[in-house]
Parts: sequence; C-alpha cells; structure tokens
Amino acid sequence: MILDVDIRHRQGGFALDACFQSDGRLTALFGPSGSGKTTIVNAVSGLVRPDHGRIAVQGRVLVDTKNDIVVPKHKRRIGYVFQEGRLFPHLDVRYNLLFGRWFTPRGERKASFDHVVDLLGIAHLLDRRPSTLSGGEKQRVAIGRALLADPHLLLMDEPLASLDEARKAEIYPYIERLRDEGGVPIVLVSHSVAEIARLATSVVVLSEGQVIASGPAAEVLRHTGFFAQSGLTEAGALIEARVSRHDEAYDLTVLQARAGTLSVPSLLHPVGTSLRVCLRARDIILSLKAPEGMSALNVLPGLISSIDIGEGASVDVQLDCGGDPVVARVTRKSVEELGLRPGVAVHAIIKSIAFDPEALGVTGGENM
Amino acid sequence: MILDVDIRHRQGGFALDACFQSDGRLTALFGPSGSGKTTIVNAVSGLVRPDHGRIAVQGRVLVDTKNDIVVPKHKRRIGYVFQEGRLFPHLDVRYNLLFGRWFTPRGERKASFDHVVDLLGIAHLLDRRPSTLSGGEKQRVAIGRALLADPHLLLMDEPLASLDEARKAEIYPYIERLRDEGGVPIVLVSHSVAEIARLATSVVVLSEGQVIASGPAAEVLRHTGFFAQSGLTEAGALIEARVSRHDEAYDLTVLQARAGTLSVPSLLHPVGTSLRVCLRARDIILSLKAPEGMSALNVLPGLISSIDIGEGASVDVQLDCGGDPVVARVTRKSVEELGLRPGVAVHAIIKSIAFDPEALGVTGGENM
Amino acid sequence: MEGLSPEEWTAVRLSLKVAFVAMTASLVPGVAIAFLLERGRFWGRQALDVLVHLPLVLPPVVVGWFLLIGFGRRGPIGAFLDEHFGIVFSFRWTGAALACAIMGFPLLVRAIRLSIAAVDRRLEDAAGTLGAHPVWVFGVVTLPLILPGIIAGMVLSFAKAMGEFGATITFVSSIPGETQTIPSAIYAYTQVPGGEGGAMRLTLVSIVISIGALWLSEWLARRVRRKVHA
Amino acid sequence: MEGLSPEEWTAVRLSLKVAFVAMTASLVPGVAIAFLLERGRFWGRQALDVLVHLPLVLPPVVVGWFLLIGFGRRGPIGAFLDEHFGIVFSFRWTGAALACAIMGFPLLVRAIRLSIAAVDRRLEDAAGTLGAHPVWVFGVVTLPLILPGIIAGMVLSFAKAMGEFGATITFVSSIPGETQTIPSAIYAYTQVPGGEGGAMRLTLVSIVISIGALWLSEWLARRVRRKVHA
Amino acid sequence: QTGDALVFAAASLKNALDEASGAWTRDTGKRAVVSYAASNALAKQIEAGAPADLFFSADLEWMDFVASKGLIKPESRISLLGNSLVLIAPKGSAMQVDLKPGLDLAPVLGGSRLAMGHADAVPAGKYGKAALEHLGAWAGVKDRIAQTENVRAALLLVSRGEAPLGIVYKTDAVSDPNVTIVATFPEGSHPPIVYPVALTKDSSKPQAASFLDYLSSDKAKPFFEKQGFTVLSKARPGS
Ligand SMILES: Nc1ncnc2c1ncn2[C@@H]1O[C@H](COP(=O)(O)OP(=O)(O)OP(=O)(O)O)[C@@H](O)[C@H]1O
Ligand SMILES: Nc1ncnc2c1ncn2[C@@H]1O[C@H](COP(=O)(O)OP(=O)(O)OP(=O)(O)O)[C@@H](O)[C@H]1O
Ligand SMILES: [Mg+2]
Ligand SMILES: [Mg+2]
Repeated sequence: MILDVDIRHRQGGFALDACFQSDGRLTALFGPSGSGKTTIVNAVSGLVRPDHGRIAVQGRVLVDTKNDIVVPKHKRRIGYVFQEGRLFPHLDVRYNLLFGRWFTPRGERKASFDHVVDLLGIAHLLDRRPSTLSGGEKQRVAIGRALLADPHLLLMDEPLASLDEARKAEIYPYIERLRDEGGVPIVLVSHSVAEIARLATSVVVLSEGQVIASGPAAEVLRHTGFFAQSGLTEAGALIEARVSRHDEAYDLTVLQARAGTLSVPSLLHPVGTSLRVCLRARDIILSLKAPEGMSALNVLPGLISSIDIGEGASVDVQLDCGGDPVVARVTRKSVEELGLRPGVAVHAIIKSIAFDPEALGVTGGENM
Repeated sequence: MILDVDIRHRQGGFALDACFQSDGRLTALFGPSGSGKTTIVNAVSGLVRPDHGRIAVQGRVLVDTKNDIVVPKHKRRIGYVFQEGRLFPHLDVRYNLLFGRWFTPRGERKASFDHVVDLLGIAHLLDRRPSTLSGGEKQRVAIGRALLADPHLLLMDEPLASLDEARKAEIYPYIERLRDEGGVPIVLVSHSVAEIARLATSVVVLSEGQVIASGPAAEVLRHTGFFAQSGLTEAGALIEARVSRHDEAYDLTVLQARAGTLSVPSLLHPVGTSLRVCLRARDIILSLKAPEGMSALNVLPGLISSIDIGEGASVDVQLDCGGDPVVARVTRKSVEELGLRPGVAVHAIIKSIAFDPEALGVTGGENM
Repeated sequence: MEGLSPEEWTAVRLSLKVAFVAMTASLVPGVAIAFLLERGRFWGRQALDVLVHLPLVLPPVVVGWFLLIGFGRRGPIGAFLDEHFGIVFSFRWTGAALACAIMGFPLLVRAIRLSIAAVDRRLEDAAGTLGAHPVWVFGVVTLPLILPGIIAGMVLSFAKAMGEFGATITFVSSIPGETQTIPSAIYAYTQVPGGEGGAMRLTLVSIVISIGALWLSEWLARRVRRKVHA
Repeated sequence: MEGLSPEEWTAVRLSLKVAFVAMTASLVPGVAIAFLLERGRFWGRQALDVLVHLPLVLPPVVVGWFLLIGFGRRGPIGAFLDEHFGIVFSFRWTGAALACAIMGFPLLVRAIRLSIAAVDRRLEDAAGTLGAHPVWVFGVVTLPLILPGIIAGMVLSFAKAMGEFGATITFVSSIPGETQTIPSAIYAYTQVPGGEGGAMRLTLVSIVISIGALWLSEWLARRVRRKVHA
Repeated sequence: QTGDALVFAAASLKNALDEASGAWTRDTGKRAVVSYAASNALAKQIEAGAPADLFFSADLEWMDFVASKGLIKPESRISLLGNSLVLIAPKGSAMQVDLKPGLDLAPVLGGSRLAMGHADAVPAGKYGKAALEHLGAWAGVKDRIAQTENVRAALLLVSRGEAPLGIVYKTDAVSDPNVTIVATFPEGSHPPIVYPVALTKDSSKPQAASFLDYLSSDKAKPFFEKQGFTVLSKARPGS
C-alpha cells in the first residue's frame, strides 16, 4: 500500500475524519473548497499532527498516535508544493530550488537541476528574488523546489491552478514520468477533473472532512455522479490504448484499443507506447447506425450495458465496446427517442479533435 | 470607452508596452504566466505607477504621465481581487468584508452584505480570522471584500483559480449580473478560455508584455489561433439566442438563435431572456447530410464561408448558419474526405450536453 | 527586612507616575518618528536618526545637562514653554518625566521601527484600493499590525524610566515628593556607608514593579498576537 | 576647540574596543535568549525575562554594584572564573565590556525578539519539509530573516555601550588606559571647574562615532532588506 | 604600566591631581595613573579588591569606612586638603544673606529652590545640612532644597539661574564666572571639610609611597592652592 491514511482531527469547528488507502502511484484528492484536502496533505507532510490515527507511506509509519509515533517533518523526505508558494524571500530562485538538495543524501540526488529548470521554464529567473516573480512564476519555482529535493513522496496542493494551459501541457508529461518511472508516488490536490482524469491512478473524493469515494481512477471517474455536485462534465471512461501508427499526411496518430481504433491529433510517442485515454462522457454521441458523411473519425461499436438515469436532462449510458467500458452522457430525450436500453447495439462517435492533450496520458502499462 | 490603457513600464528585465481600448463591460486579460497581466491590473488600480502613458476608466483619467496626473489609489474606487488574497490578518472575516464599506459614501452602498455572503458561501466563516481559512475560502472572502466596496471598476486577478466548479457555477451568474445590471465594468484575468468565453465581452490577449490581440470577445475567440499556443480547444463562436420555451418533460430548454433552435439542459431563465451561447469549435461535428438516429439533438444547417488551415491535424471551418457565425474544428483528414470547401452546405451537429453551464451566459442584450 | 518608610513610598509612587507619564507621552511622537525614520525619504532623516539615538550614546549626565540648558527655566525652550503655555519642567516631576521619556525614546522608536519594517506593505496597498486614505490605512491596518512593537517599545520605555537616574537628577535634582524617584533614593542609600539595606529594599521594589509590568505586557502581547495570528 | 589629548585618544580607542567587544560578545547569547523567550515554553521563562530586563529597570549604579559583588575578584563568580579559566573582569577593560554588554542586553534581546515574532513560521515549516533539521532551519531560514532585528539590536547595544557610565565606573572604576571610557572621562571633566570644554570635546567625538555606527548599520540594513524584499 | 602608581581619587580633585602628577612625572620619570570617581564608589571598589595603591577621598566618612575594614596603611593616612563652604547666587544677584544663627532662607528663596549636594549622600550636601542645622535654618528650607548628585550639579543649577541660591565648595564657586559668593559659612558651623589620603594595605609599589610623599610636599602645594584648596598638613620634607 503506497498511502494508508486513517486520521481524525479537529480544527476549530471543522472535523476531519478521513480513512482511505491508495496503491495508486498518483493519488488525486478531490473535493470542494474547505473539504479538508490541505489538512490531509499537511498531516502527511508533518505540518499538522492529527489528533488520532495513523499514516503510513509505502509501508513506513509516519504517524501512529496510539503508539506515540510521530516522525518529525524533516525526516519524512516528503516534497510539498504548497497551495501558497512559501518561497524563501531571502534566497534567490536558484537557492530556493537547491534548498532541499543540501539536505538530500548525495547518493539520492537524482533530479537534474537543468532539466527541471528547463521543464518549468524558469531558467531566466534563476537570479531573481521571489518577490519579483509573477504568480505563475512563483508556483513553478515552488514545484521545482519540491522536485529537486528528490522526495520519497510528492505532495502537490493545487500546483497548477495558476498556470496557463500551455505550461500545464508541458508539465503534465513530466509528472507522468515521475509517477511511472521515478517511482515517486504523488498526491495531487486538484479541482480539475480533466487534470485528475489525465494524471490520477487513484482518486479520493472528499466532502466536509469525510471520504465519500476512493479507489482506482478509472472506477471513481466512471461514476460521474460523484462529480455532479461539482457541475462537471469532464468525467468519463479511462481506457487503455496503444499507439499503432502515425498518419503523417494528416498529422494524426492512430491508437488501438479493445474498443476499436481511434484517430487523434498526432502524438510524439513511438509506436507501441501504452496510453491512457479519457473518453469524456460529454464528448460522445450515440448513433443507432454507423454514421456516414460525417467529420467525426472515430466510431466505436458497442452494446449498452446499463443506463443510469440521474436528475435533470442528462443520462449516463454505459457501453461495452469490445471489453472497454465507455460512458456516454446524452439527454433523456435522446434515450427515449432512440429507444436506448440495455442490450441495444449502438455506435459511439467521438471527434478526433476531442482528444486534446489533457485527455491523453502516458501510462506505465498498469496504472489504471 | 470603458477602459483606455496605453502604458509603457519597465520592471527589471521585463518591459510592458500595452495599448488597448475596451468598451466591453467585462474585459478579460488573457496570456501566459509572466506576460504582464498583473502588472496592467496593478497600474489600473494604482499600485504600480507606469513609467509612461495614460489610463482612463469610463472617461475618467486615472493616470496621464504627460500631464502629471496620477490619481491616488484610494480615490480610484477600484475593487481589486488580488491574485494572492491579501486579507487583513488582524480583522475577522466580517470586518475584512466590511472594510471597503467604511470608505464608501453612504449613498453608494449598494451591494447587500447578506447577499454577497450567501452567494460566496462564507456565512459560517464570518467570525473567523483569515489565518484559519482554507485557500478557497480566503479567495472567496477576497472577492466579497472587493464587491462590498461598491467599486466603479472591478479588477479580478484569477479570482476563481482555486475554486471548485460548483462554487464557480454559483459565482458566474453573479458576475454576469454585476456586469449587466450593476453597471460595474469588470476586468478579469483568467487562464481559462471557458471562463472567458462565458463571461467576457472583450478580450485582450497578452504575450511578453505586448498586446497581441484585443477586441470584442466574439471576434477574438473565433480566431482559435490566438489560443493555439495555449493548447486550448475551448475557443469557438459566441452567438446570441433567446429562450423560446422550456421542455419540462425532458428537463430541456429550447433556445432560438438565427442559426436555428438549440436544445440545452434546462435553464431557470424565463422565456424571452437573451443568452450568449458559446458554440465551442471542438464540440461541433460537421455532416454532409442531416443525421438520423443519433443522440445529438442540435443540428444547424449552414454554408461554409471559409476554411482556416493551420498547423497540425486540425482545421477551423467557418460556417454561416442563417447569419450566425459558427466555427467547427475538425481534422484535415475529414476536410479532404468530405470534400469540404467554401460554399458547401453542411450540418453542424452539437450535443445538448455540450452546453454545460460554463457555455451559457446571460447577456444584457448587447454584450457581444 | 523592614517595610518601606513613608518617604520611600512617596518615591515609589512618584516613580510609577513618572514612568507611566514618560511612557505614555512618548508614545505618539515615538510612533510618528519611527514611521518617519522607517518610511520617510527626506532631507535630514539621518540627522533625526542620530538625534533620536543620542540619549543612548551620551552619558546620562550629559543628557541631563543638555536638558537643563535647553528646557531649564532660563533655557530657550524652557523659557518659551513657560511663557506661552505655562509648562515648567525645572524642579518638577514633569521634568523627571521628560528626562525619562527622552532617555527611553531611542528604545521605543527602535522597537516600533522594527515592527513597521515587518509590516506587509501589500496589505496597506490593499486597504488603499478599498478606498482608505493613507491616514486611515495607518490607523486601521498599519497601527494594529505594529501593536506588538508598540507594546515592546512601551515596556522598554517604562523599564528605562524606572531605572533612569543620571539625566533626571542632573536636570531636576532630587526633591522628595517632587522629583525623587526610586533610583534617586537608591542613589542616596548607596552614598552612605551601611546604606545597602535601604538600597536593596528599593531595588526589590523596582524588581517587583518590573515583574508586574512585564507580566502585563506579555498578557497584552499575547492578546494582540492571538488577534493577528490565531 | 583644540584636538584631543593623548589621554583622551586612549579613552576613545578604549571606548570603541569596549563597545565593539560588548556588542559582539552579547550577540550569540542575545539571539539564543531572544529565541528562548519568544518561542520557548519552559518553566522559569518569566523569571529569565525579568532577569534580562533588570539592567534596564535598575539604576546603573546598582547594576555596577551587583557586578562588583558578583564578578569582582572576591565575588563568587569572579573568583570562580579567575581560578578555573583565568578570566578576570575586575578593573580590566574586559569588565567594562561585561558591564556594557549587560546594560545593553535587554535592548539587544528585545530587538531580536521582535524580529523573531515577525518571522513567517510557514517558511520554517517549508524548510522542514525540504529535509532541514530544526537547527538548520534556524541557520538558513530564521537567522537570515531576523537579520534586520539583529542589526538593530547591535546598534542599540553598541550605542548603549558608548554611553554607559554608571555600571562601568562602579564596577571597574575609571582607570586611564584600562577602564576609562569616553563617558567616564566626560564625567571626570564635569566634576571640576573648567572641565566643560573637555566634556564637550568628548561628547562631540561620541556623536561622531555614533553617526558612523548608525550610517554603517543603515547601510547593512539596506543591504539585508534589499536581499529580502527586492 | 605595572610599575605605575594607581591612585583612586575623588573626581573633584581632577584638575589639581592631573597637574601634580604631571609635574611629578617630569621631575622623577615615574608615573601615577589616576582613576577619578565618586569617593563612595572608589571605597567600595577597594573593599572589593581593587588594585589601587593610593586612596584620596573627598570626605572622612569613606576613608573611615575603608580604614575600618583594615584596607589602608593607617600610618600613611594624612588629612591633606581642606575646603570651605559658601553660599552662592547667580552673577549679578543683589542678594544679601548674613550667615548667623537664626537665619531664615525661606523668604530669600521666594518660591524657588536652594541647590546643594544630596543632604544625606554628597559630602558637600552633608556639610551644608550640618551648617544650616547649626544656624537653625534647616527646618525652614528642608522642603525647599534641590539635592543634586554631586556638588558640581548644584553649582550648575545656580550658574544657569535655575536656583537663586546654592551651597557649594569655595573651590567650585571661585572658578565659575556666572556665580557670586554671597557668604562663606563660618568654620565652626560644619564638621571640618577634609580630603584625606592614604596608601592601601596591599600597595607594595615604591612609586605609590613616593607619590604620596610628593603630594604632601611643598612642591605639590601650588597645584592644590591654585584650585582653591587649603593644604592642611604641615609640609613634610620633600621626597
Ligand atoms: N520587481 C520586478 N523585477 C523584475 N521583474 C519583475 C518584477 N516584477 C515583475 N516582474 C516580471 O514582470 C513580468 C510580468 O509580471 P506579471 O505579474 O504582470 O505577470 P502575470 O501576467 O500576472 O503572470 P501570472 O499569470 O504568472 O500571474 C514577469 O515576468 C515578472 O517576472
Ligand atoms: N485553525 C483553524 N480553525 C478553524 N477552522 C479551520 C482552521 N484551519 C482550517 N480550518 C477549516 O478546516 C477546513 C478544511 O480546511 P482545508 O484547508 O483542509 O480545506 P481545503 O480542502 O484545502 O480547501 P481549499 O480547496 O479551499 O484549499 C476549512 O473549512 C477551514 O475553514
Ligand atoms: Mg487547500
Ligand atoms: Mg499575475
């Protein structure tokens, strides 16, 4: 078990009672503002000492109030990207970045300074003081500082909230690599379901200090209901696919999943790479017949396995497309008009363009 | 002209040279991290005194370095939601919220305390100190503080970045009302094109201290190219529609635009309300024939007016649907396979579900 | 050890009064000058800084001597104040308070300056955008935030006033009931062989008073800190 | 006004040495005690606080007298230090430095305490999560952040040492070349007819030195502040 | 410096002793180092083991204190100097005071103060109090005195015009052009004003003894007399 948390903690009028396990290499904490995400992350990092309970990371017990074990924070080797930056004002960016390195045993200094600096686009800031940085620049330096401490666990509290999409798109693959190759498990607090869908292997959903759902990302995300309160339509199915060829004429890449082939805007990954693909429920159109003369390139035939009628106009139709689970979110009206019900054969239509970089993540092969 | 900015300013190695006008009631500043958004907002609020130039808000000159005019910040009546909160640590939430009110002439105190507190969901925090609030809670209080000062201009620097979708969905309509009814013009810094598409009437796109595009939101957003660098696919056409009826059986609302009728998940707006609808280019499928047996409820017939072939796999196809401009983003492959070219008649297909609350904003009628 | 004599009690009461008045009276000018020195960029700032520090740098007797020359009945400032406002310092407890206030002033100002330097000016900016005139910003943002420094400065000023002797006795001499503070009384004891008992007695009283003052200040500081950081 | 006599030069040099040593020597204990008082929660904290403030509360002569009793050759601490470490304070310049250090100690400690209270503890937490042991956190985060307070404390301590008279002359007398500092020399001048000139001359020297010290400290503080806030 | 004689002397002797020791050094090549402070402080320092060779006190009381602790060589003790006590007023004052029994200073002072050394602590103050008591004037002015830390401060108060009258030593009064001597207290009205000097018990430096000899010799006399002291002891044969 990578992360094993079972804590109770009071903060003024707020009571946290969180119990979850995660063996995901990237655990996303999701929940509305004030639901206790930062408190959990603080407890794991050692900034908050929980009133009761136990926290273990990769089998190492960090807190066990019953046995009076509380590992001091500097011995936890946990890289923490704070929600509010917390850069050292008296050090320039370079020394902020190198701070954790001073305290990392020489043999464990793996992260490459130049690489991290490059990735985060902060090379031109190295000699500046934090007070002269813009909001997003500060956040990038904070990410770099945590990464360069070569932590055994990385806690990221909304690290990308103030970054633009272009920058995010550059950082996502790095986080994926950390997750898959570096062997550094990550806990990510995020409000963005798209981000979670792309990055998380496990998801913990919090509400008012309680865990209301937790489990592998693919499972939690399929139940769009958890996210209904968030007014979100980013949820959907996560399926695994493999790069089968590159169509250079049209700048497309063709992926092979169990459900069928998918054409997506060209990717740099070599043929054979395993990818996780998020098929957002809201992007999928269902059709009784195979469509013709349409711009949508991806058509996945499947059978309706179940229909979850929720509140409001929308209905989640669960399909089985050659073994891959797919969810389509359509209107109740369409369900009635088309006579959709379990067992009916349909075609799931998805535009290639819908696969923006956020929807496609690299996977180590067994990350779902 | 609501906002007239023409300033040059140096900050260390960064040079801002921004010139733009906006008569939009909500002007969005968009640009990558470090492009100078906060610097512009600071200059407007009076926190930064630009080296050269002129700033006027609703005809009132705030800065004119040529004529040595610099209105002191406390006389500008500008509500500023800072990127980093800046709550007063020695005052509890209530007095933070009421702070600006002390300095507002009695007759101009229009914002209702209870209403703002309710809207932001911070009623239970009123007696707390800022240091005990979570990140999102702080941000909400900061928004409330600026609103309750009854400003003549509202500056919001990424105010919603750390808020969850549910909270955002509650706040958006309020910002719209402020924009449309209150007569308070707003400048919004945001990384989210969806947010901009929903809220902005004018957009200013910045890059490295320079304005690279500015104008009415509908126009700027149609050129998805500006956002290409942001890896975004949220751009699209903004069209105006009117609520024509509510279909209670299916929880749908039917809108009438020049392009045709649109079914969207049910809205609370009464029949006759004017709405701005964002037809995201990435959500639109083009079909040569009218589709049949498909779950997508909205089909808008139109003529291709032009095709912008960009780099990569995607192509923006501009349509004229009964006078409304519509953009569809499809693959180059589809364009060739379907033989799309200017003059060809096509059907634009959009799922009802694609119209999530972010895509639909109320408009005063002439906000585009 | 016996109790205090009535004369000693008078000295104790007088010392408390003098220290309290010295502390209170130097508060407003202290905050103002701390603000000027920390934030101001004006001609003569450096000179003002030196002036404020002088009472610390010079032997107290010299300060008393300068006070006598300046604020004495015949001194230019003293004569002016006497003529126009009827304020007399010489041989009055007010003179003792003035001497104590001046001797404690550098300590008060430094403490407040340090607090002002630590104020996050972005909060003041925020208050400005909310419509607060700089004077209001000072009153409702800066001042509450520097309260810990003001309290520390007051403690130092009060403590210094309790112990000040050289400048006071030089300026206003030692008149029982009027200007004879605890230190003057202790001084008198130390000047006669065998006076140690009396000196110790009064020293103990001083210590007890300072314990009280420190306790009070800590309590206040805790309250303030709770307000700001809790 | 004539120049200084060789004797006066000796006093000036000695005063500088004494003030510098007093300031330097009290730095480390000053920081440590400020830290203890500001952050510590231990039994006797209040007593330590009172003890640190005593030199301010008591008349300097009394402090000098306590020093004489405690650190004199016949005093318990003085005898002990002499026997075991060969450190002698009585009637040496080291004694003058000790007296000045002790008189300036409350000022130094207060300034540093104020700075410590203003440190954003979340930064220290951040350093902790990056693997820094609390001792390192103190060294690389807290200490640099409290530098302005340390500088202010050093200024106060130095200035106080330049002006300290009562405790010094009581403890180590006023032996030219060994313990006669500027203030003692000024005092001697004020005790005889015609000494005003000499007293003024030395007073001016004191003022000039304090201008230099203040200028230096401001320069240092600006550098530090630029480091932290620029 | 180890060979130099270390003299602990009352601060009021500074001018005279500086000149005397300078002359002595010129004559003999030996040096005396003088530490000037208040007599009481010096006495207590000697008690605490100060390395002083010679103690030159401004009054008998503190010399007696040291002597009672056995810290001086009694045989070396000399009452070297004398002084007299005067009543002074600011220059130009038309004040007339006759110092005879039955004196009442209160009306002369008006609403103001009589400046003098601390009546219980400073030697000049103690002598002044004794004199006023002797003249029967103490009760009348007891509440109107401004007691100073040392006699020079009392002089300053009168010299600055803060106080209309003051009691100081003649040595101080004659040197200040801003005051005039109104009257001199009769010899018998107060204990004799005496400046005793003695070698300390631990003093072993020959220079100290020779400096003491020099001070009590005729050669040193002019230096003291120039400052207004009367040299009491009979001149001894020069060293
Ligand atoms: N004092 C300064 N010295 C040097 N450069 C500065 C200073 N202040 C700001 N800058 C630079 O100015 C640029 C613009 O900053 P600004 O805060 O306006 O960016 P921004 O567009 O708000 O970015 P973000 O989205 O990250 O908040 C940044 O590159 C920043 O590094
Ligand atoms: N010292 C405190 N006293 C009282 N309540 C507190 C204190 N600290 C935190 N809280 C409350 O605990 C709750 C959880 O806070 P936490 O910071 O964990 O939220 P979060 O999930 O990180 O929210 P956000 O997304 O807004 O950052 C909040 O409601 C907050 O108000
Ligand atoms: Mg949080
Ligand atoms: Mg910014």
